[in-house]
Amino acid sequence: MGFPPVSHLVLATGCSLVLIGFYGMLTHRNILRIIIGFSLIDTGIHMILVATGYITGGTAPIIDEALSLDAAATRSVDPIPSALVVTAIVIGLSVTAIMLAYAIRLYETKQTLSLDAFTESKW
Amino acid sequence: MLDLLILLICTGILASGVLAVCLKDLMAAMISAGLTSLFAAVSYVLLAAPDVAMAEAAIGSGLATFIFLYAIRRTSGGVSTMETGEE
Amino acid sequence: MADVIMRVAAVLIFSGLFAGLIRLVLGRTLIDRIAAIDMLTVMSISLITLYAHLSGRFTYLDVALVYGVLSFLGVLATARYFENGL
Amino acid sequence: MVASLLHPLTIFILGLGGGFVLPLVYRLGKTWLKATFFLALSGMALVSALGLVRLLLGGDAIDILTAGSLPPVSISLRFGLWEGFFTASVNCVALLGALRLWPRLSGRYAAMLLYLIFVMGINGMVMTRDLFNLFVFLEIVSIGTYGLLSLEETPAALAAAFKYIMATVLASTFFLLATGLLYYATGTLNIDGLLAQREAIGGPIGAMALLLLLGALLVELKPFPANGWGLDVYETATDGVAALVSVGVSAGVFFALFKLEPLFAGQRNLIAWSCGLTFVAANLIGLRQRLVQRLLGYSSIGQMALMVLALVLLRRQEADGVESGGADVAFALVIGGLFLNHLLAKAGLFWLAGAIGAREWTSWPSLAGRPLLLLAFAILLVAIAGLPPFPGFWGKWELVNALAGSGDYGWIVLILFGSLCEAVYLFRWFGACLQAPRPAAVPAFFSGELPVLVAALLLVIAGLAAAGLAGISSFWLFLPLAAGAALAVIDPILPGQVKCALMLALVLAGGLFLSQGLDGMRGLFAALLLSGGLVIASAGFYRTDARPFHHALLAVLLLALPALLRAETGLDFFVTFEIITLASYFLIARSPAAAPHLLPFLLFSLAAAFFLLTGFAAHRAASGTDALTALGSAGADGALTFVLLASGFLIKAGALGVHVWLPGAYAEAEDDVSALLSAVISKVPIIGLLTGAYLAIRSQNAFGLAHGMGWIGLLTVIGGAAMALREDDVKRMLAYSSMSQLGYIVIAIALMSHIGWVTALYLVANHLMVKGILFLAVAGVTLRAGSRQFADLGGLMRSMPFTFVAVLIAVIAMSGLPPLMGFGGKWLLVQGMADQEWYALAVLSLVATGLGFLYMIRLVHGLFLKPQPPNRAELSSAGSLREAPIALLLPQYALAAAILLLSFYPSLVMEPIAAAIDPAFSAGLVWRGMSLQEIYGYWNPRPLMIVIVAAVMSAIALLAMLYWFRRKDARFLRSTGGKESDALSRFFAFYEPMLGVLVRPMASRFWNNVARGVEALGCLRRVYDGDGQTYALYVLYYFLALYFLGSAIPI
Amino acid sequence: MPDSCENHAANEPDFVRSFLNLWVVLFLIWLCIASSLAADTVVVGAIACLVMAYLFAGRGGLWGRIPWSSRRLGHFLAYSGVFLVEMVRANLAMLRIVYAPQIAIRPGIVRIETRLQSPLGRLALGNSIALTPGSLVLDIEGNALFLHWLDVKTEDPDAAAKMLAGPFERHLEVVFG
Amino acid sequence: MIRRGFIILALVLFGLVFARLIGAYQEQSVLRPLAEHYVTQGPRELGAANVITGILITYRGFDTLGEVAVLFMVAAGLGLLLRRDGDGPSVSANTPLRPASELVVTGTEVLLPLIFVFGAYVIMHGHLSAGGGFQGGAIVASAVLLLLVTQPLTRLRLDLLSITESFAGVLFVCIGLLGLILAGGFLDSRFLPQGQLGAFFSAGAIPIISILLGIKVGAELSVIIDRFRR
Amino acid sequence: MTDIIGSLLVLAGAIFLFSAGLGLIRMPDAYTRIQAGTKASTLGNLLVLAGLAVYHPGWTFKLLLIGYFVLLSNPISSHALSRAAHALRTPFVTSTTVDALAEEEEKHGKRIPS
Repeated sequence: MGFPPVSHLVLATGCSLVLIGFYGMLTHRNILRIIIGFSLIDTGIHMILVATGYITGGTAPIIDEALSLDAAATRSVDPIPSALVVTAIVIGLSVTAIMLAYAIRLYETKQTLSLDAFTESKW
Repeated sequence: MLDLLILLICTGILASGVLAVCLKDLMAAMISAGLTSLFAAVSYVLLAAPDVAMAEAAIGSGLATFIFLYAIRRTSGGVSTMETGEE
Repeated sequence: MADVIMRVAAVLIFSGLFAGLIRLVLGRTLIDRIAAIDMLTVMSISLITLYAHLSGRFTYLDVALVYGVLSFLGVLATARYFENGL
Repeated sequence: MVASLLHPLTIFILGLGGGFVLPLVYRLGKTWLKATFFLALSGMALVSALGLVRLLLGGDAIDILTAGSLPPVSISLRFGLWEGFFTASVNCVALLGALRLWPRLSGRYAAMLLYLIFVMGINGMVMTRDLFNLFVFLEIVSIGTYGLLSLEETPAALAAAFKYIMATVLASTFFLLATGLLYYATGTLNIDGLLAQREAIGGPIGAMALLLLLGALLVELKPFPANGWGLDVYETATDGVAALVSVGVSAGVFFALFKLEPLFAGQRNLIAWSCGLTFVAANLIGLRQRLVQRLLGYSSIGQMALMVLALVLLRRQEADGVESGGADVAFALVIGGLFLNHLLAKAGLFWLAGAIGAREWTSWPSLAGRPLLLLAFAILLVAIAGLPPFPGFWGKWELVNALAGSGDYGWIVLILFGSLCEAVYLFRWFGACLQAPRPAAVPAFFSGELPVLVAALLLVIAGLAAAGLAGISSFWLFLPLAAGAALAVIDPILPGQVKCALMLALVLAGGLFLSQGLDGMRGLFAALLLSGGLVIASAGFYRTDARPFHHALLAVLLLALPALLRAETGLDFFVTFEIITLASYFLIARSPAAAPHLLPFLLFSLAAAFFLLTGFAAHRAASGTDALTALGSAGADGALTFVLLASGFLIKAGALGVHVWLPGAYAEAEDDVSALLSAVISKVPIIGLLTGAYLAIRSQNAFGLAHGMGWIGLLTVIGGAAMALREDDVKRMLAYSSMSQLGYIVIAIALMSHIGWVTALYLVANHLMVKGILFLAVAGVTLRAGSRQFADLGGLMRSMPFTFVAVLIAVIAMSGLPPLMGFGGKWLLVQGMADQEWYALAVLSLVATGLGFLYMIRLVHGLFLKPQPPNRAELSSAGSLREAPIALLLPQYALAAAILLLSFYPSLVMEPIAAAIDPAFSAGLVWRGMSLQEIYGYWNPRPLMIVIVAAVMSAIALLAMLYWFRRKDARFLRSTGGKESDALSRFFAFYEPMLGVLVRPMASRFWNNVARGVEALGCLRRVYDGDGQTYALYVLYYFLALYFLGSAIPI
Repeated sequence: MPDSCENHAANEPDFVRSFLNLWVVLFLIWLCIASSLAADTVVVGAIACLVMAYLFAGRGGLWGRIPWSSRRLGHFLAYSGVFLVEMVRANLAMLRIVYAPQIAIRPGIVRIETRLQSPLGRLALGNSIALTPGSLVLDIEGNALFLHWLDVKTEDPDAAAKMLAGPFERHLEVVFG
Repeated sequence: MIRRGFIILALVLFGLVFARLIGAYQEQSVLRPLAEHYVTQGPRELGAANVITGILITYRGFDTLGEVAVLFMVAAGLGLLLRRDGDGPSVSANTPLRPASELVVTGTEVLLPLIFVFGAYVIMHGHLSAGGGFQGGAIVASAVLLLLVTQPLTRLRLDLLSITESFAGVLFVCIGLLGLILAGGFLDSRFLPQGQLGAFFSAGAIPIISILLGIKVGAELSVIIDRFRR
Repeated sequence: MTDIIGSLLVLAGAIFLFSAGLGLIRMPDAYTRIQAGTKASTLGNLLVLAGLAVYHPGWTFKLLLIGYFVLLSNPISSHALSRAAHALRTPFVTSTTVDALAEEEEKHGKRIPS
């Protein structure tokens, strides 16, 4: 159909998502929105990684009736990025959780979520 | 067929990603971010990474979004901030 | 023959998804968006099962189930949030 | 079984298992919790330390395989020498830090668990050989940090933590992306595998991955300007956590960079520039910082940048194949030394800052009541400033040497400049703490003090160990420190005079031991300085108070003199030189009045030291050896070395222009210390000049330089004399006089002839005795009359006759009037200059001699002859105005006796001097001028007469002219209009307008402006606007800059 | 695991029945999920479901009130049939509305009463109503169901109940009580 | 405004960077040697049909251990951060929660066991089909979340959960050590028989580790969620 | 033959899914959209699953489970959502005739008439 290979699309989307995340993280002053930006960046990075592991026409590296052990070498996608991303997703959640906890604590201290209120230490 | 699917999903991802950044309402932005993850999970299935897809769906879009929800609830003083009518 | 029909079906589902996306973007109210999301996830379940069929992999169905759980949970949680139940 | 328990894998099992078990143990009870926590921590420390020991004893590096597969397939870890070193040191510090943090940790098992796993994470970062595993450990460390940062609950701390999270999450995101892309580009995640196919990592994706990886690691190390987030955390976090971030996290990330560095071979310049910028910027900005923890943050950032800079520069040299002997040892010393130094000293300082509790260093309480803590504080500061004998010093020494070896003098300048700035703010802080009126209220001993003290102790031990590695020729060089430490230990329990006696005995014994086998010039100096030093130091008996640490420092100072003379290599020399500097610094610092002058003293001393450092490095680079004797055989390329060394020594000798530190330091020290400094310690740079000046003799082209040095000496003579003349404070006058007299010695050395050097040594002996007498006499006067101002003094001849006689002898000897010693010196000097045909110099030096007369007359007149000022009458009537104590008089008379003896039997000093000088000139390569025998045997009046006449004429002409132009000067009228109405006072007032032009504080003003300018550069700190988003933007731009600069492809 | 505070239900007489019912349901679900009849899968699944059933059986007694009988099964099947038919009808109706050039509907919220008492029955009813012609449960309070009706035909509660809930209520009453 | 300009510039520059990345990226058509080793040898060596689970639990088990530690730390760190010590404004005090509608509660009660069973399935079949400890644990945690959403007054037994996660963690480390003692190295799962590829009892200790992982992750995520509740 | 049946079922499902999307766009207010989305997508989904079950008899049980899940969860979620919408007072389309719930709530004083 003249489309670029599928992983290209996902890669490009991932990159764009990272950019969108950057934009959100840099422009919004609301801490929670900043965290949203970070989670978008995270998702984008995961997409990029998964895309780089794709093999043209590949299928999941799970041996069952549909994929015999012998066919696996030629038909399956690269399992390593998948494994990495699973780990990275969990870590991403952890970081998000910590950031949100900080957001809550910050809110409790000053009853606001705007970063403008949190620039005490400087120089 | 696959590329068409992916194209659509990618559109979805981008659309919800942009929404997550642009929407005025915090709640809506957060939900859009969750949706982004959810779409990303579909794209992982399409890229033959079901394990990642499950993890992303359950953790990235699921739990993360809910934690967000609680965080928003805890930071807006119990009053729902989102607008109910026209944006 | 079956293939062609499947293709048509797929295109239809895309269109449906696309419609959902439009509603998502247009929004109007948050509830509309969430309704759109709800529908989109259900469609995605179909899509995933369809893709499982296309690639002939049984294991992808598990993802569809996870998806179902999550979409349910998501809508429920946001709904509860709105009615001040969290 | 025991062996397998000590396997490095145990560290992880202890860390993780301990962490997992803690919630269970928590239910058992608090005691169990504490026991488990400390057991796990100390177990980790023990395992890594024993592993390190095993490796040091020659064991093989341990490869830890997981999952029973070989590395590319599964994750592997390595415990080699470097890993062992890093983990052992980090774990030890972590253990200490846990003690410090205990009040915060106790009862919160969550915090303990975070701490434990955090420490394990650092170990993992150090040991792992898998890139993604590194990422996981990085995240463990990060999340541990995030969690621990919440221990401090102020809004500022939480906000800072959030900024920190934003930046580090960005960095680790990029790290993840880079990992994935590297895998895509290479097909492996194993670090060894990546290093092996380093060349093959090409293409846009590979290059991008490398740059992102590099950026992520560098950002974690907080590069300028993308480091505001780190600073905020340092500023606001609990001290224990800030220490962990500064020390632990940085150590882990640094080691990751260390491991991966070969991957970035193409970007070494980029890294070097970034780190150089960071180092300088951090230290510059630190100059304006008042908050202690933030200050330490700046220092911390600077230190990490320096380490990376050193790493990259050394690796680049390695790659270029630059020849440098023992490169491995040097590399180990630089990296290991700098690292350990930073680790212990920074952690210790953070802990101390937390224990003291004052946020700004300007409001620090005095630690005077806590001598042990004060000692630890001093040790930590000195260590961070990179001074011996601490590991950082050896690292810096080797680094500068290596850089000189490859001709990277630009980097040397940058590093030393940064270090100087760092020293400024650190010692300013120390000074403030010394001067603070309020004593410290330091809380619990257990949590605050112990870790700090242990850190200081470890620093000392590590420093000594590093000294051996650095190739110091003999550990006897540390005898002074040992003696000082011994005295310091018994310091609190003994009365002052007993300590004084003990110190003298110790110095005598140690000095005799150290000066064993010294011959020639060194022997002479040793005899002269030791005996002079002992005599003057014995004046300390006149003080009956305890004088905490005074005697210990004095012992260090005096014993360091023979040690300096024993030095065989540049390193030895430099180390002892620095020890002398530091000991003098702390001695001066003991006097509260010296506070404003401490910093200039240290600053100029350090600047001098850095010149020397570079000089010695240049010497080693040029001649391939570090031996001092090789200074004598340097060829024509020795000019640079000579200039550097001479500059250093001239600064230390107080040459005009860089003398601004001298009067304050000499004048405001305690009275007997002033005597010692001026009489004895001021000879140290002279020793240096004599040692270094061989160079100029051996290389023909350095003669011009020597001539220049002569002029500098002359200007110093005149300037010193003029300022002395104008000075109203007796001690300051003597200090300027010292400067002026040293100028003569410099001229004499600059002659580079036999006669010149003989003169120099002769003047040294003369000046030693004279200044000893004068300062001690003034000490007596101050003691009795309670003032040092000429305006308050006078008429003391009657009440202090013995002092008057001693002063008279000294003044005559100094002024160069026959028949005492000074005459011979001046005579020889003029003769030498005439020989070199330096007539202008000769003329001017005679003019200066005239100036000298004037201030000396003023001294005698102002103290003893002029009538007592009326407002002081009650002193004498109260009977307190009497002769100085015998303890002060005795040394004066000992010195006076020596003057008399040597004046009437000059051969007693001349002959040994000639014998000592002869070998230096016996080779006869350069042989200008006459030998001493010739001078005595051969009278050559004509040129001398010409010189003298010309001098007198020109002096008169000059004075007349100056008087004509400046007679209406306001100061003239003001100063004569008042209280001093006797004839001599009016006589001096007459000279005021003439000399005023000479003595305007131009130099001070110049240096003040320099200081202000440097400090103004600190406005760079405006980049830190406290906004987390801005910091995130900086981080992004940092990545972009790295990417576009690194990938050599234009945008 | 997610034990709520009220985990003292093990003493209730209802518990065993509830537990068994739940176990059967869960085991069936397990078999569906695993889609395998291999001995080890079945055995492990049975054990796992035992654990789950134990954990959940004590919660609220939801599962205890379902006695098994053929009559109920019959009605259940009938209900299923009605439900499927109604669902398809509802969707066709929906198609008509959606594809109509002009959407002419009169939506509204009406109130109906239900006779069903068991939670499961009410749940089934609610779900059925949601999926069948033009209605959606907005809220439930006691026996009152508030329905959003796409095209309000009557505002009388009884008539509305007959139209909307009637087809299901009959069967569900028998099945769940 | 200047700031916005800088932000846009940064984005444009990053856009360039990513554009180069996309431009240079080539979809692969064959596996690299390491990946091929995993795909072809992994199932044979470990007996795990799902290569990714094999990698996650055995080959890169050390990562997984670290990751579990991360979650563990987050749970602990949230305990520090979000202590409910009463000071500070408590939100729950002034706004009573609206209970969920009866239908939702019943529906949840019906679905909960189902989701739990599904979670258990995903955890236990990690070596056979997509999923594994993490995913299953997350599903279990989702179920817990569902419970909390619909019945907000539920109190989780946090002490029990934390003991559970600790035990699971300790057991995980112990199994890793068993691998060290009985098989090739730390975290080697091959000290139990490998069994038939694709059978339920296969792949050595992988299912056991997977179960521990699932329990641990589920418990940890539940704790994390609970910390965020008011 | 089976695959034709299967694909036809899938096609039918797809049509419903599409109309769900269309309904989501065309319907006038949130409540009607929720209705359209829920009903059509549930049925569409079930049909797709059924079609695939025809294709792959071995998958039937799992597909059945998914269907069961969707059937159970979708109405509940739409119910919860519409309840929330009502709680938020999401506006109705103007043609709305009656709001019994609001009346009821006003009666109990839970809701201030808007």
